[in-house]
Amino acid sequence: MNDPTVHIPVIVICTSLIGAFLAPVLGKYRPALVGLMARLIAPVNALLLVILLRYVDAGETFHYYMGGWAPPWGIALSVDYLAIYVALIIHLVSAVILLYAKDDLFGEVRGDLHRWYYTLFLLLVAAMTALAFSHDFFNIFVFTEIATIAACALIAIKPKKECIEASFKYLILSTVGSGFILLALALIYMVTGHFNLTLVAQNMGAAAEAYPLNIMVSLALLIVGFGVKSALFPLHVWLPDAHSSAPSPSSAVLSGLVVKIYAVVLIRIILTVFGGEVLAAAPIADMILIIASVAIIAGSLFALAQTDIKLLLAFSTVAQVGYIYMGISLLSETGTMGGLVHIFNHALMKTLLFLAAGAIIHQTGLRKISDLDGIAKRMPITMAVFSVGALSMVGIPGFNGFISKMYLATGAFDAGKPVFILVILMSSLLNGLYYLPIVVRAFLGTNAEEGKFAKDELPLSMTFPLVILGLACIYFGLLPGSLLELVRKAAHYLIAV
Amino acid sequence: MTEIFHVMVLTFLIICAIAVAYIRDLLSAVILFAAYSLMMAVIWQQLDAPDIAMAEAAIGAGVTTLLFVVTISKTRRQE
Amino acid sequence: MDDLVLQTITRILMPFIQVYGIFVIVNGHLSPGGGFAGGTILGASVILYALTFNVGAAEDLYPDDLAEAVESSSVLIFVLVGLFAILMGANFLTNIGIFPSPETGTLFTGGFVTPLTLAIGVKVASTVITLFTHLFGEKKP
Amino acid sequence: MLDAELVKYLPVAAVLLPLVACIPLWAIEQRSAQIRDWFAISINAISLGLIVAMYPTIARGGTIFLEFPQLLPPFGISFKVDVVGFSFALIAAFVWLLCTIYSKSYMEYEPACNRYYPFLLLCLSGCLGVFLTGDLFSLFLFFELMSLASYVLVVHNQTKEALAVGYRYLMLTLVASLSLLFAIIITFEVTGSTSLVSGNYFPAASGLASITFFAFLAGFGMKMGIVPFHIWLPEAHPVAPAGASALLSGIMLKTGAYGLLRVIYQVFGMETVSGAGWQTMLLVMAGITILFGSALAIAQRGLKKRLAYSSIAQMGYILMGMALFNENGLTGDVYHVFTHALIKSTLFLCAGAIISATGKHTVDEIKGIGYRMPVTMTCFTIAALAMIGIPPLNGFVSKVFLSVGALDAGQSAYAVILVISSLMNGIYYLPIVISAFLGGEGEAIGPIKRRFGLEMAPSMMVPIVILSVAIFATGLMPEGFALQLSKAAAQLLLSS
Repeated sequence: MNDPTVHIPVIVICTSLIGAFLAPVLGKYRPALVGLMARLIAPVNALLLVILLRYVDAGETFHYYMGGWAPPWGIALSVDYLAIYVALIIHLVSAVILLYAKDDLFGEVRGDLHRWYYTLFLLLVAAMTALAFSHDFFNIFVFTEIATIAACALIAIKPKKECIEASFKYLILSTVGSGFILLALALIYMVTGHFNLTLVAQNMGAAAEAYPLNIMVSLALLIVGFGVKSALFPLHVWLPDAHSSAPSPSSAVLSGLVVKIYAVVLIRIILTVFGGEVLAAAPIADMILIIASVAIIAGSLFALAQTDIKLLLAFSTVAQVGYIYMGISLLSETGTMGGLVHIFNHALMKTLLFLAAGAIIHQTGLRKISDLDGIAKRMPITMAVFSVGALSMVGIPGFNGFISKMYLATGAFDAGKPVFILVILMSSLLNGLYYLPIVVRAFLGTNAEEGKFAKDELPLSMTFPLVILGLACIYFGLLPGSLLELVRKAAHYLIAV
Repeated sequence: MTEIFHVMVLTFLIICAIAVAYIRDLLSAVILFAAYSLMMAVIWQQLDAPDIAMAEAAIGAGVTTLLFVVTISKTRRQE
Repeated sequence: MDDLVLQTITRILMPFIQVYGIFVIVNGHLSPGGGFAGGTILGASVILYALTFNVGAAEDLYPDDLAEAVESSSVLIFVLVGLFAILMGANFLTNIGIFPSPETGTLFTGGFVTPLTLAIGVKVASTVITLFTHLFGEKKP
Repeated sequence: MLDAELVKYLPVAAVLLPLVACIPLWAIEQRSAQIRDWFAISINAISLGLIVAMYPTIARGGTIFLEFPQLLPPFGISFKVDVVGFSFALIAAFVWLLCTIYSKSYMEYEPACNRYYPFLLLCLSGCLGVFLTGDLFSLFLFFELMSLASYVLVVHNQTKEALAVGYRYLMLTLVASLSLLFAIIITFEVTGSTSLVSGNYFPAASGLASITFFAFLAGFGMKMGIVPFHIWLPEAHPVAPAGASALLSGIMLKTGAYGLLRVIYQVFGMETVSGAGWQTMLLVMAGITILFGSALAIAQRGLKKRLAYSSIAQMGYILMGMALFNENGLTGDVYHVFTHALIKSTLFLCAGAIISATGKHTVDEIKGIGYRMPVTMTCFTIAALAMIGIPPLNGFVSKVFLSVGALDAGQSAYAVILVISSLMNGIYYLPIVISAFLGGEGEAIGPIKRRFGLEMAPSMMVPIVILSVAIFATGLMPEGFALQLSKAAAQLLLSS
């Protein structure tokens, strides 16, 4: 335990936390420094996680005990590939979002609230990271709550009526979800006597034998609770309003990261804690698979009907969350890989699209898709990057979205359920139906008032993150080797149980 | 003897809880809620959880009630 | 509420309430209580003050700037205490062997527990007060 | 003679050069239109040169193979050139070069040239990629690149009509590529690899196999424009600028044919295809496509639209040739790829020249054009006669091989269909020619736009003339270069 790298998970959480609570004080006296600090923390943490990645032994999950107390008494963090992978995504993507936020915030959030914005953002990042590493039910609950409240506040910080309303809706529904989760945890604790995931998993077999109803009810409660938070299809009602009305960096982080963390936590709990016996007793995986398919198709269909660009992107998130659930509930290695790799790919693509949409709104104030005819003449780089994101979403080979779709499709075949390939292809088509017209309109559409769009590009601090994301989409579309290696290890961890 | 006490406290707790849900006058509901919290604190104490009892008494019966009262004074008294 | 009786009694009571709150906080590791309960009691004393005098007086007693600083720094103290253990080569928040814990029977036997509960108590008290004053005084956030 | 190691990199270079050249092209075109044109043309020429440089290896019966497994796992990208791919790539690059030269002057009066050339190069890259790759997945990748880039060419004029047509094209392309992806994934899962080598067959016919086959058929058939999937074709080809229409009809349709050839012969194998009754189905589809395309072509008044419907009929020939499963049929099939590429691009380029000089779009309006634009109409006439199948021209050769193939296969009905179709070709091509030369002296047309004192700019005329000469040349030398390649390709496919 003398190796200092073992502390990295805690340090990563703590630095974000420290940053979060330094921000309001620092922001009061040195407002310029707050943003700088926030923009430094995320990449440094990402770097730390990369170092950690090199030290984690393959296949072996190692646990970090808070205060040196072993599980029945202490709180444990689990350091495995899945956790590091997810944490890495969180920090990399939020680093890019924070870069973008520097100038965008001035248009959307009142100046004296900027420091609080960074507080909330870093708090959210800390909570998400902690969720990724938590190996303890109660900690999961606590950080779920922190993340939820921080996310709500990130929406409500924009002084607009619909933001408050959307945030309120989100808050109420997630609180209901939290209630479900808490109840589920109580039930699990009741029959197993533990909160630590490993110990619960060990006692699960006996508990399921003695109190099958208890376990099933808690499983159902967990699915509903985390389903609400991760916007699994019929429980997604809060998402479109919340994600579309929030300030653009918030939309990006909410759609790109937050919903997926809950999905990962749920999946980790279902697969590693409840395990094979419980899954065999009830068709949980098949059920989630079907719900996810419905989510994919329905989300896309809803998106098709939208006229507001951010609403469209938000509905598309509903569909994309379905991909993640689908991939992992296929229970085949390639399928799980597909689901996991889609977490990363979707984080890149959706962040990119939301930031690009935010850039358009920032620069022109236009939100309706029909108003965007010929916008590419005005903002060529933004729209070029947007097109990369859109093509990636559709699943054009050469862009990263294709990789996840391909793995999902092969996973569906491996699992002996080729029907779901059709669902994936169907949704690709629907994605094409609603993403490509935007791109076509932007580049080829002619506006009634010619010359309305003089070339008017964004400041560099906003263009740069967009371009980075666009290049990342192409890079991971062409050379996903290292990413897939990591994802394969993470998938092994989930499937091994 | 303690049995009877437990039954009494629990009965009162349930009555309070139902009454809070049914009563139209919000201020009365808040006061009933405070009573509910006090009962709850007693129960915590009886369940050998004195620190929870203390927190419940201070927060449930004290601060939360106050915040509710303030909210009512800012809005309406009737549901 | 300009009631002389109330105001006088509040003046007399406040120190006692606060001492009790501090007692609960500091004794958190020995007896029932701790940062959360004690903090609430501490906060309640100021709320009482605000109710009997007026909110403005409470705000003067406990200004917003101070609240911000206290709330931020109390979390920072918590985290830094945890990180201190890492610096000393043990796990996050390790107590035994890192922080001095005198012989049993004296008050400060908890190692870092006392400073942590103090931080929690101050944070909770501050939060309770600001919640109340913001809600009651309807100040801009 | 090139070093063997160097030869390995030729296909990659030929495919990637146009792709990479888009970036300098984009930089150049901000400055000078003149340099832009020449740059695009020279890139095309280099690509053609790189393909020609593969000829010695191919002529020895060798294949060129190179793979990049680290790209896009689990499939990887691979390049493999055999005589089939080489033949297709050669004709594609050749016609592409001529069309790019043609575009130089043609596009002078069109908007947004700066968009036209990069996408033309992207399309070329995708198209050559389809022909030169060694596995289904890489093929799919480049197929997708070509389809998306060609969308931009289709909607080039940005008119309402073009955008509406383009939308339909885009969506059908998406459907096609998704069904291809579906088929490729199943092929990968069933056979364990997607590489296009002989013997890597899909196991004998089953429910899954037929689903896969139909998915392939839908995907490639959509691109080819065979009948149930043709709906986008007659709309999309005419709205594009002439140079692009010529390529769309002359070359890009062949990517579908190429894919289908590979699928039939190297993924499923002849036994499976004929055993499951798909051969009969393909033949019936081909017959319907030929008759349907020809019949609708007769009904068209628009010049380019008539040419587009004629393309559908010609793709029917190619589908028929590949479904006959014998050497003569297959030779005719590959030879018809050459033939049709030359003829159809000549026709479209001539049509483009007429339209740009006179502004007339329909067949009836161009009576007597032969007096105003003699060179154009002569070339048009040669191509039309070749299409009908008049003996010394190359269209005759492919029809002979196809008919003999049909008879060899015992499908004499299809030989009859070929004859009927030739007759119908005559019905819709000859009136144009006759009225052009005998329908008066073109009073109705009014004065045409002359450039450099000629009926069209020299850089437009030269490609048309070269193409017409090529039509003659391939027809006059029955044992010529094209036929040898076709025969070798047919033998290779049949032996796999």
